Amino acid sequence: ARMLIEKINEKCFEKCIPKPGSSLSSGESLCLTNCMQKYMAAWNTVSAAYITRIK
Amino acid sequence: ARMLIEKINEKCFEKCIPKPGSSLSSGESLCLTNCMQKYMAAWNTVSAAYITRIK
Amino acid sequence: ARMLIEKINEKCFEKCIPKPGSSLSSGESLCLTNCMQKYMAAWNTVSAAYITRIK
Amino acid sequence: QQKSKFQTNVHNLTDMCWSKCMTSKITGTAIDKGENSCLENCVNRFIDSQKTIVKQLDHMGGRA
Amino acid sequence: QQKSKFQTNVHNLTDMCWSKCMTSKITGTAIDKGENSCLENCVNRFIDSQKTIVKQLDHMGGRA
Amino acid sequence: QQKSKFQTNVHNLTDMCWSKCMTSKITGTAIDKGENSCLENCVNRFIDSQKTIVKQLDHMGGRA
Repeated sequence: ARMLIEKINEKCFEKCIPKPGSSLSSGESLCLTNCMQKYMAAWNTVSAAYITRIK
Repeated sequence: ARMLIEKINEKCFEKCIPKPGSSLSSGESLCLTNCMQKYMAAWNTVSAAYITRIK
Repeated sequence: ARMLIEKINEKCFEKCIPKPGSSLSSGESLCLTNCMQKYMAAWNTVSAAYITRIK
Repeated sequence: QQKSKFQTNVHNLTDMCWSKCMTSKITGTAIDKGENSCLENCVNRFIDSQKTIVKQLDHMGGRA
Repeated sequence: QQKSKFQTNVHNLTDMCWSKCMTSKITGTAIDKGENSCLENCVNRFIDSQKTIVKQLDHMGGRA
Repeated sequence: QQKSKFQTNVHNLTDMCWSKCMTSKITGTAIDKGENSCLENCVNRFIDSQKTIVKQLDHMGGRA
């Protein structure tokens, strides 16, 4: 799951932490958790659509 | 020509299909065809300029 | 230092030469030199912070 | 190896369609109906687009 | 090989944190205090963020 | 192998210069005069820029 972790961190860091401060705020932590779940849901949707299309 | 196809699709999908709908509209299809021709023309210009410069 | 050169050129060309003309202007050349120094300073800061964090 | 090619495609499609479809602020863990259909359409139109390009290239006699 | 992995990480972090922190016009060769602390925070928050994601994934039973 | 390095360079230059020069809406198949000279200048200035950087690095005693 190395590539998934890299992609999630890339996308969610960009979205949740536009201005990195001296520590993760609780709002940033919550955003990261939500974003991660959302990214995995998006991955599942894309994966299913791709399988349907190519089979 | 695999890399050319990938690059054209990346650039032209971005430009011609900003909001993907339930099928390709005729405007989107036309844009893709035009964009593809344009990308190949750009590739030729860049290639010629690069050859001239490095030879 | 090949990767460093590639990254510097990518970032500094983007920043210093938004509209490429028929030759490098003196302003663009100065910007490139400054940008290069700045990028290397940023590289050093990032490198030091990363080493401190992972050790 | 075929599995790895499939996974790489899904990773790249998710990356690209995420940027296209998930533009709003993150407020919860679920993707809503509009985002979901945007993601599905994104995958399908991307493949349509690729087929259009390949067909045109063939039509031109594979000059590229 | 470990050296090369380290260098690749530093190159990628510099690339990403440069885009996030060095948004102003280039006017000299030095990075100012604000830019410097932004770069340091960028590295540290990026690693924090990665740890948060890995921990959550483990918590979910490594379902991914 | 040299051919493949050349092709990769042309692909990357086209990608980058396309983003810089072809910013208007797609309305036909031809690239106009302004776009064409932008593309040519983009290639040449990019190589100039690279040479400037390499020269400066050498000047600094290859400290990087």
